[in-house]
Amino acid sequence: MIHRTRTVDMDSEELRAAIRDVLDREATSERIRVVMDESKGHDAKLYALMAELGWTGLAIPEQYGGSGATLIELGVVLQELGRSLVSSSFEASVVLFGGALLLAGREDQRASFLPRIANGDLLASAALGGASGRCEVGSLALTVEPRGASLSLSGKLEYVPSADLSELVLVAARGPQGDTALVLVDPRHEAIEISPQPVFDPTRRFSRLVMHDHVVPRESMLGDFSNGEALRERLIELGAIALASDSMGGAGKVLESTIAFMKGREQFGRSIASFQALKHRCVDMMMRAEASAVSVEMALEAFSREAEEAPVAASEAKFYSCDSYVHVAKEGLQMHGGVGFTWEYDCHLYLKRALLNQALLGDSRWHRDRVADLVLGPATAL
Amino acid sequence: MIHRTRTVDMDSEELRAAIRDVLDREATSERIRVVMDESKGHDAKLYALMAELGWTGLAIPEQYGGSGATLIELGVVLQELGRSLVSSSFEASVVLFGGALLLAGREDQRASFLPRIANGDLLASAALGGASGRCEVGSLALTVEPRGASLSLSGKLEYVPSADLSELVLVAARGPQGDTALVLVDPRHEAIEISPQPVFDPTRRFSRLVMHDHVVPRESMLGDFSNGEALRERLIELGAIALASDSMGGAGKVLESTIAFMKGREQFGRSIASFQALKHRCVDMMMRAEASAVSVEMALEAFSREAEEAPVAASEAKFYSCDSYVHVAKEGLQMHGGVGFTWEYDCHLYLKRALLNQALLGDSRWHRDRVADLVLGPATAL
Amino acid sequence: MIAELEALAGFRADVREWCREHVPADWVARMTGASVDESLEFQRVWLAELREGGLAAPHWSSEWTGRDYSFEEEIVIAEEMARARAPRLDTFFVSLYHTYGLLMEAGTEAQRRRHLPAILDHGEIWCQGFSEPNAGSDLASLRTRAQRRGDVYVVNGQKVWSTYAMHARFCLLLARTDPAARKNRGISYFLLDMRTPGVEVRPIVDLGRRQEFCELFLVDVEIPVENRIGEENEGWRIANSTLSTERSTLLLMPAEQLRVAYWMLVDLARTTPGSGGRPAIEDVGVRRDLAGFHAEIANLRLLINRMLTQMIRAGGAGPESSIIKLYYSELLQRFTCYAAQLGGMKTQELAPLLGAAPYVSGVWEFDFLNSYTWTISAGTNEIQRNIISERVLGMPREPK
Amino acid sequence: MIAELEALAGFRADVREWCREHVPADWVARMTGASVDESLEFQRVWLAELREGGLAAPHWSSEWTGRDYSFEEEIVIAEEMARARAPRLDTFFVSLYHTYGLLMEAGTEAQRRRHLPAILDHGEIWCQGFSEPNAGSDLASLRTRAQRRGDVYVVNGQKVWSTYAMHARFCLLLARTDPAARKNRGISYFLLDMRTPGVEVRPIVDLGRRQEFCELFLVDVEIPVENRIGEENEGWRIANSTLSTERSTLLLMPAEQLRVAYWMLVDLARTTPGSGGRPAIEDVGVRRDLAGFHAEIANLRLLINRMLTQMIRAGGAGPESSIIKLYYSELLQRFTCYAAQLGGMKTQELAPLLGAAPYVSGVWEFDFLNSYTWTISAGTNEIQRNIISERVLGMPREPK
Repeated sequence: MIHRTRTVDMDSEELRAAIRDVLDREATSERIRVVMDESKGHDAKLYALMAELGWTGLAIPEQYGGSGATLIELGVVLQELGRSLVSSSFEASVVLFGGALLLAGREDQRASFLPRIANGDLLASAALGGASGRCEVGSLALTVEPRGASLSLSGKLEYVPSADLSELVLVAARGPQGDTALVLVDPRHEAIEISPQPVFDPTRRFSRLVMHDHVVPRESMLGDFSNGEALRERLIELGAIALASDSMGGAGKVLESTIAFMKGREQFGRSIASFQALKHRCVDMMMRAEASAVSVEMALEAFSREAEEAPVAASEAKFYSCDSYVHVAKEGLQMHGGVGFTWEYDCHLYLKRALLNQALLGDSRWHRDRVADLVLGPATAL
Repeated sequence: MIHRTRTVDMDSEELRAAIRDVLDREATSERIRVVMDESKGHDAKLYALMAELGWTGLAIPEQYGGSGATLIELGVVLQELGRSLVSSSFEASVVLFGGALLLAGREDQRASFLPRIANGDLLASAALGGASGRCEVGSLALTVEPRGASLSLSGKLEYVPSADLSELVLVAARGPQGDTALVLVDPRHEAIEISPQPVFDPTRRFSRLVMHDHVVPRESMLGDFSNGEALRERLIELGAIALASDSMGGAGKVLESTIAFMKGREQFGRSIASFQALKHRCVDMMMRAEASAVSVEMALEAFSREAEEAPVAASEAKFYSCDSYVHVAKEGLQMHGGVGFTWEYDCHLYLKRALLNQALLGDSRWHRDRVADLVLGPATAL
Repeated sequence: MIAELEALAGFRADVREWCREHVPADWVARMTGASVDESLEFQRVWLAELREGGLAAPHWSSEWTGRDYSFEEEIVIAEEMARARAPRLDTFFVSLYHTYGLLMEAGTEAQRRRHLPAILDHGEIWCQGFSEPNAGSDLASLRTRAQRRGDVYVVNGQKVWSTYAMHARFCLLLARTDPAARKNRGISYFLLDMRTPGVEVRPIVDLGRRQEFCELFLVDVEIPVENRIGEENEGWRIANSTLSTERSTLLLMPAEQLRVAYWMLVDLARTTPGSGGRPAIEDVGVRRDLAGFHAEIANLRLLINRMLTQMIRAGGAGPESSIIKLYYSELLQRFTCYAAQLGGMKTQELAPLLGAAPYVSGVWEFDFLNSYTWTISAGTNEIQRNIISERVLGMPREPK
Repeated sequence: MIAELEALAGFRADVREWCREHVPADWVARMTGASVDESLEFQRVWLAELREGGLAAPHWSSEWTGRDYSFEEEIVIAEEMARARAPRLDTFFVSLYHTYGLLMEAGTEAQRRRHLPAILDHGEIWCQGFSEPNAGSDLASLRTRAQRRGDVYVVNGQKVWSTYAMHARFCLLLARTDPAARKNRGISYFLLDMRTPGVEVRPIVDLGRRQEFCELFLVDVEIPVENRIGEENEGWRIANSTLSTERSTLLLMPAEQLRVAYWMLVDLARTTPGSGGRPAIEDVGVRRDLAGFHAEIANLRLLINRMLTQMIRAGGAGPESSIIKLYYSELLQRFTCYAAQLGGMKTQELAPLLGAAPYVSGVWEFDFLNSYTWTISAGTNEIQRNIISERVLGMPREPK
């Protein structure tokens, strides 16, 4: 019998140790490579185990079959998945889709979907951005038009994570008043054209969705037009924090494995880990990883208690942690020397994932601009 | 009898060696410190020698008593003066004032002033910027109004180099049509209020000039209203190249003296120059110094033949060389450790001069924006 | 942020109130450009003020102060002092931290009674005699000799970077008692009375033209045997074990000051014209840089909180304080350099300096230059990186 | 820019005209995503085309090519090839540069006659057998053994990072002939026929999932004594002296390509929405970054010009080529990484790769990843920094 990973009085570090123990066995580099070469790029076997262990339901209230923990614990799972380069729909299904239901789902929506997310049965996703994967509201390339008791959706969605696996996708669409609606659609519906958008990072899958006058019942909406944009913004923050968590986990692992590699690598009669120039650069990597860790922790905590500073904390965690991951992954590859350039070593997988994380859901310029607007007030003339 | 430094067939490196030889004797750290503590901050004795050796007249045509060399040779002098942290009016008198006459002076103006610059008799300056030392034409805080055969000047000039030593200052003023005039004024005239603006760099002197309805004859103008702004821009480029030259010379010296210091400094039983992390940082310093050198050389060359690419080259040399100087001076101070923090060692003098050079005549943002506008075309909406 | 501090809201309010009443509103203006004597006098007055409020040495045990603060309360006091922009007690830094730490850990009862009240009640100033001209970061290679002759040690040698030694009544001195022993084995620790014949102090002029550091010249200086701390040749071990104590809250104040300084930078950006002539704060590039500093300053405080939380819960600081010192010092240096550059020619203007200033005074070029005290002294950042790479990352030492 | 080249305007016009006529306009489109065989075939065709134009090996002496170019003309050819975005002859890189340099400097007349025409006329491909799994940057510690037995050497060992070894007919091999001698003293240089029994080639899949590098496994491979180059145990000296030749113009083409690539980045900035939704090229921060790259790319070319000018005037390259390689590789890496980041999700999309592409193909993420070949291979940049600090800056070696 499998025991759920989390018990009530486990602290974050115990939780982390328990998760890492599982992933060190079940998400080895060999396994990651098998999964990433499959078209779905989703480790269904691991996902089932994660569900069984209660990871998928960790932040879902007990009444919906979850453990009732907070985003902080969920963040630990995300960090560890990032650390092991796991390919799965976890972020799409649990964080984005599950998070949306928790933030704004009606009771009937929660009741029908949350238990299935918790038990790993429902894979779903959310499409929050617009053309070219941009995040500002003006970029939304899907429009929604109320038509009696129905809604008509037209346009396209790009870079929708794990959409090809999903039963449901929550899509952000521009309403007739320039407002925003979040609507549940079935991506497998024949009126929706779905095509893969493969990326350099082989551990991730995205799709483009195109629809023309796709009609869904009005009940498919999450929230309403009045709070749609605010909700979309919260979900972008949530997704940003998830990416920051993934990045932090990945950066920590790159640092560890780079140092381990260096210790075992001899050149000029000594371990290359004894070379001062490299040691100093490793300290810089570590400082960025440490600072990412506290930044992500702060964002998780602020978001989970809906604190006033959550939007700033989310954006800061996103750009700081993602930028740091790119830095650490670049350095890690360089310090591996020749083998770092091979497909066989994982260096490139981390670097590609780092670059993708940085680009997804608002790049670093976008999040810095957002922080500046929130902290300094908008620039009066730009 | 003293021989002029330059002979016709001397190349730049021979010229440099001859200049360095003089400055190594006449502009020692001890001497620089004596001069910088004097209120004028101008080494009159050295200046007289420089005139005697023909440095002040190097780029002045032979008909006006100079040697008829180009800006490229003058650049070598500026680099070496920067290298030795020389405090003098050379840049103001020879480069800016002399340069202005060469670019746009009437024959009578050239004939009366250039020979006196060449023989070191005339100290003068130029005030090209506006409020807070900014360079954009809109910042000019001095206005000029034609009044019959006279011009009336009102307003202020900030950070005018060596103005307290100068017989004449060429000032940039805003004309009634938003155009620009360059006008010669006597800063010692009673209608002009002149006050020192001391800066952190103790090797340089600046003044603020304030005047109200100061009337000068129309003949005091250099060029006219139609070409004033273009001329002002050329002079900013010339000044920028001079600062880039000074920076390049300073950076080279900091690199040399830092390495010399490190070689002699033992810690943990070995010369600190043998520590790999420091060696690698020294290589970075060297690369920036080398790249500054070619960048400055290119700008000097382009400006001297009035090439189309001169404006871009001047601004690129300014920001690249000044940014590099700051980087190199920062690293140099750190690598000196404790003694780098003392007044006695020269590290801080170089760092202060580097920061000043970077701020003078358009900071790095300003010059990067200028390059972007010239290379990419202006941004349509900002 | 630190859960344990939430219960101290009442205490915090008291400290805040005390600061509101006692931190002189005009001290920055008054002390800017002050003479050495004026600064010294001001430090003494401020020490007395803090002592009366029971806030001069919150980390000292109640035996000496009559107050018994918990570690959590110490954190609150440091936070509130920073928030109130209170003057630093930098003249008494060695006295309050190093001397106290040393005497409590390795001193005799008689030494404590002689020196601790003198520090707190009469503002006795101490300095450190550790560094030497040829032993900068490589402290263990120090050469100052202390030779036992009967009841005294006769000391000869030279020390450097001794802060405020010209004002100091006593000095914490490391000297070599066994030249035959391996580098760090033959060193002993002494308390030196600065009035002993043969002690000469020469101030060093620093890059801001201030005189805070000194050189000490010691010629046949006699130190009574009872002024040795611990056993002979045990000085290195004692110095190392006491150096690391009491460091944890020391970074809190500079970190809090950096949060205050952030808004000074924002003000600078509002009042400085940017590249196109409009205020710099409207420049997209500047705004992104300001967003970056906002995040990094938040991270600094979070790193410190993490360390303090761990100390509250588990006790004892690990190598975190080295990491935080590195992070802080480099952030401070980049931050102040950025400000000095952003302000353009205006920040190039020479301005009178402020004694006992926060590490960011708003005289940006000076603040930047001054930031090198953090990256160079007490083990350069290069040494810190060596130490962290070896002790935290477990990377091997370089071959000798 | 280089004064000596101004006189070659006519020659330049001829080369430019040749390129206009012969560089296939559609080669980038045709070769994007091409198979290994297609790429190889295209390389052969392009070599033949260049040979007919007398432009395949401008640095070879007229004895082999029938053309005698001055060094200045070589520079002009490299500049014009870059300007025309001509395909690189990368499959023949070792053949045209290393084998030629080696044979001309240390080979016999018979070896030259056998190999040089075969390279030029029949496109014989060579590879290098220098690196070993446990001797990356520390090449001199190689372990592959060559034991003399009568008229042959018997070779056993393993080599790695051998570019295009799967296509190669011959290999430039370094192997240890005297294991008792000091590291770099007991090494000899061989020409290895890749068809010899015991040679096994296994391609390495690189991070772009291409197969260009190989491992070589050598088991009892016999090399005739006459295929040794130079004296026994002189291999290290020979390798070092031939490695440094012909390097000077090699950086010209990548540097020129970077100038072309600059405008590709500008195009990307024009077509990518920036942070506020308007084209990125209107973003002040992006514009400043573009101004920075413009300056740095100009500096690169100026550094190369300075080196070439010195070579024209004084002959022989100094350590400048190491400095330029360092400057170029790090600029290339920053530049391509910047572009990959600027392009947002669009540049994250997987795109088919281009064989024999310029180092900047416009598939930015791939270009960035590929830039590590410059910072890692042929002596990592860390090794380059060691060398430059010691040979150029005169800093002492580290103690062993």
